[in-house]
Amino acid sequence: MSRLSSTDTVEAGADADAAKSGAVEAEALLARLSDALGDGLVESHTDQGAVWVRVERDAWADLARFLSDEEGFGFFSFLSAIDWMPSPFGRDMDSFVDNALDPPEPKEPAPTETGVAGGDTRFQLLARVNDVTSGRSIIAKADLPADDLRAPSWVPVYPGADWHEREAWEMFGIDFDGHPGLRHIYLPGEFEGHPLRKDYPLLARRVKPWPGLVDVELMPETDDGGDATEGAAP
Amino acid sequence: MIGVLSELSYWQVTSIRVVAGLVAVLLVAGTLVYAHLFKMVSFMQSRLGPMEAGPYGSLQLMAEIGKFLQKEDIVPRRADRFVFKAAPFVVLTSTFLLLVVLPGGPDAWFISNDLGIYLAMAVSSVSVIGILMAGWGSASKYSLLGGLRATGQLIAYELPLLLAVVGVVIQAETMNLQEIVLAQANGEIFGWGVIGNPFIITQFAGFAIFMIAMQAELTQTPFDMPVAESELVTGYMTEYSGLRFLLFFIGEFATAGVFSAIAAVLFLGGWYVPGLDPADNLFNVIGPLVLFGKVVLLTFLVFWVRFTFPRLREDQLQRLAWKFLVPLALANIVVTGVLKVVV
Amino acid sequence: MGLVPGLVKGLKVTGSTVVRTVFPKRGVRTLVPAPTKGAATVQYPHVKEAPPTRARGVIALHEGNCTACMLCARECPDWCIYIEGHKEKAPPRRAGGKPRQVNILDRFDIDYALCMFCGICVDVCPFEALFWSPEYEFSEPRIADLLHDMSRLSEWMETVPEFEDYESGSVAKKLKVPPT
Amino acid sequence: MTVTERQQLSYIAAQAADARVNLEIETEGMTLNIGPQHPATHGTLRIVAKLDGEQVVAAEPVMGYMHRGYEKLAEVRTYPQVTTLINRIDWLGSFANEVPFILAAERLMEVEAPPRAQWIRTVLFELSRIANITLFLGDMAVQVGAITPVFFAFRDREHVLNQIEAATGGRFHPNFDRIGGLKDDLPAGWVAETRQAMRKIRAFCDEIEELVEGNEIFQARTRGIGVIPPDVGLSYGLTGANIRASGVDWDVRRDSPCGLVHDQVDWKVWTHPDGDSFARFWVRLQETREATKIVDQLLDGIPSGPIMAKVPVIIKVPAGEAYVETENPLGVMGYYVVSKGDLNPFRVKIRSASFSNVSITPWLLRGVYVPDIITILGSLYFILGDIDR
Repeated sequence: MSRLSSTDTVEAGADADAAKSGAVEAEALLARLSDALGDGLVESHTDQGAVWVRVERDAWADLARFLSDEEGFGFFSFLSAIDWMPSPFGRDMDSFVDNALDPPEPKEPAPTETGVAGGDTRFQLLARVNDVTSGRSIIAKADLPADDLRAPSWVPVYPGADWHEREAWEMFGIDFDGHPGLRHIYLPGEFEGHPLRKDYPLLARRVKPWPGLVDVELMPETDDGGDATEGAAP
Repeated sequence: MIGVLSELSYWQVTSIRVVAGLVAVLLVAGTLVYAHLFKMVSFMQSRLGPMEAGPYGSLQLMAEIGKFLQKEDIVPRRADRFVFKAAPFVVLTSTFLLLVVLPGGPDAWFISNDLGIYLAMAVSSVSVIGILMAGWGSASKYSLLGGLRATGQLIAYELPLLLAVVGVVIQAETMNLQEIVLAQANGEIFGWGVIGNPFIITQFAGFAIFMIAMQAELTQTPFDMPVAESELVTGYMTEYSGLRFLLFFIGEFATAGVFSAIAAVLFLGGWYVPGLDPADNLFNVIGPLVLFGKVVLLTFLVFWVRFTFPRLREDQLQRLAWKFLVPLALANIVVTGVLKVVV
Repeated sequence: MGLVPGLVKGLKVTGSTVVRTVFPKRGVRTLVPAPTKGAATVQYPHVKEAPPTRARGVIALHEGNCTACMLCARECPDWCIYIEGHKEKAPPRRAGGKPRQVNILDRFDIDYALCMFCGICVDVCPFEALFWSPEYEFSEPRIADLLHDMSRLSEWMETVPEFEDYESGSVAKKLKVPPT
Repeated sequence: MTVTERQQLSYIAAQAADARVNLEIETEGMTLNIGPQHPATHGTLRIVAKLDGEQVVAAEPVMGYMHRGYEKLAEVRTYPQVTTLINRIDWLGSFANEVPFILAAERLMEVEAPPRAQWIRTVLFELSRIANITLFLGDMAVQVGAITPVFFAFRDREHVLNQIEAATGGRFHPNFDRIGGLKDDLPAGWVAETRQAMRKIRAFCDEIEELVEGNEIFQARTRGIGVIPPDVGLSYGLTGANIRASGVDWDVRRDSPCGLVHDQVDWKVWTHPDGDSFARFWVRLQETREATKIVDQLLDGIPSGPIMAKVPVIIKVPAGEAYVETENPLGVMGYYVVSKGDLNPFRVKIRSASFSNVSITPWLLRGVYVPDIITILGSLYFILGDIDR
């Protein structure tokens, strides 16, 4: 039970207790996981009852099997991926010219930073499963080397992963070994590229210049707009 | 009517008959479309229906016809052109032929045939051929499924329809529809003859079976699998547009009208209203109107059911016909026959 | 299944709806049919339902308040607001003061073909220049005509309603009544 | 590469073998293409069904006709701009789409909406559930062939939509939720009108119960059709009423409440042991009733106070990751938000309910009849925007 905070002190105490027992439970789960996977478990993180684990790619399928068969995480929530490379295009709002006709030089990529539970590579698998009887959930991550984007499939364990893996294959270009048929799910069959990768340009933002560019004057101070905008009606 | 018409020449009689037939089918169909499809159903669904064309939308059907006539008559490329184009006319023909035996008054009829109801039942099956032609000729999977479903369904429900009529025929001792009306007008229920003997009372099981089978013959919900619009788009009509779709559309309501008229004749006393002498010449004038009133009443039931119930599945429909309606109709015949002999 | 089969209950529901639709009146005039009153629908071009005060129908522009600050154009998720302006010297407010520099709005177009009616522009406007109007009849036969300019946007100012009161228990500051 | 190619080929071969499954009479299969433009697929879902007579031997949904790429679009929009986008995911209950995203952003920013905002949020959340499911109750009847109930659904959903519009300004796309609270407070008289609307919705539920649920034909069409065992449903990621109809007593509103005040009112999670199409309809009908009760109780207790917490005008969400899910009308909807401390989210993974709910269809549709395809799809209840995103 993870509520953000509460003004009610009694409830806050109860919440803290619940959070503590949740944390103990999470530690126990992590211990069992590390027993089962050994070196496969790279890193873990708990925050407000939520549990993140990062495993080796080779332990990805074992993780699913362990969670499903041993721990009772029967509910498959989602599977996706994250491209941790900072977008070379930003929010596409800083160009002064028509991006489509005169594409700007990609900016120097900012250093890649990964989120909770760490990460070493650009692409990271992301999945979440639940145990609906006890209300536990776990978010799993696995690093994928950029030159060999493949991972064992979860379909034999969680059949619901089928479409999610097709989506990840289509959007990120990740191959899933053991998947019954990686075909396009959203995009037309002849589509080229992997749209959710950060270096895939969003055309809608590049075919016309940002209308917010035309500067008349500086943006007004938000707290007291009177100074910068003397011309405004009172 | 024949008595009056005998003084006229052949072509005059023919043209009067043609006009009367067209009026009887199209006007009735138009009224049913307006009263039931446009208005009654709208009220059932808390809305008003068409309101713009004519007062209270009464000319909406004219507007619809104008719209359909303007539309392109599309034939799918791989369709069997002749079969595809002929199908709606076959369906409509069966409707018109049904009308032939219907009496509208003591003298107002097209033909008075001693095999009247037999002819009607036989002719009503012709529409199956038209529907199968439409389903096959369209070269569309939806149409084919719809056509096949329709064939299976219509054939299955011919039987209870026919068997339900047998009870009436036994009781009236005739197959002539005119004489069935007279039998009801002059009959009496176990010696009580104030309202004659409308067979709905003594043949209620037959009436119920007839109405259910009629609902299926008309492919109205809950038996509308052939046109099941949430499964097969519109079944055998899927590929039709323009005039030919209009023919199917009119045909649907005209057939509803004519079948209800047959039901009215068989079970509700046709053109007769209790309290008057059935030989009264007045019935030649009000008879058709009385019949029409009964038709509206029966079609109201048909459309009330149509717009209230969900649709059965094909196998459930067949099960209902063969395992419930047919045995019930046979039992009804037996009971009627026994009572006829005993009483 | 109770005593009454579900089929009959279903017929009762639709049948009673017919009665309620055709005879909505109560009391002595129960039997006067009035389907136009009983139906849930209204005959749109003849009868118009009034949208609620807050309805986001169309965005109206109070031209005098706009300083061409570009905030709305920047915050618009669809990039559908186009603003152009220039600076001009205006006479000083007080006699003897320095001439002020003011922004003159040259162009304020909203492309309603792109607009998602999210209301972010109205929210971020710091000068009370943009308002929601419940007006909804501004469709055009051609999609290009949906680019409405300053004068059209200003016309809609007349349809902007007064702000309504809040529900009890609210401590939210009541927003200002729009000018005009 | 070769492995996947071979797998693809074997997959296709397996499907072809399935199509010839009826070896006894050696009939030739027929492929029926249902959709993408078909009266029964509300939206543009296409089902490629291989038929043997009227029996389905293999069915494969094909989607993407409405894919809008929200996960990509969200990466170039600021947090307030994203809410207007995600309104369009499940367009029938759109306020409910905003809530989990806003809650995820709030968790990252470590702010909490004031109580009044939370209560009003919950009221609107439940109202959008009612607006969504009332349409299902009518639509399900259309799927099995009854036309009238859907008009009742449209008629009575109108009362709820009017309330949503009166409060938020938008009938379908409220865009009312803000990080730290709500855009505006409720207008005067809204609470009383909403109570009235809830009464009408309860009357509507009674009507549907008599017109559809109690109808013998409807029961014959839906009972025993499309049975989902609970463990299969869970492993496919089914949520919401679909899984509760299989007897799984799991409701995020009750089991892991976060940011909404469902724990403050007295209500019940409905389940049904059968797991068939009828059970899914029944559970949703009960849920609509229950939602009206929740709304009524919440309206009684809306606390007084501000509706916005103190948040900066320019919202920059601190770096971090958060996953928040809520029990939306269609099932569990969650947002995995990755922030890097910018104006815009770095990555938003949208776990939409319908996508997972529909993913069971190839398993579920095998062996059913053509009319049952429609019944099952109708009872699973998806919104195309929620599948395609």
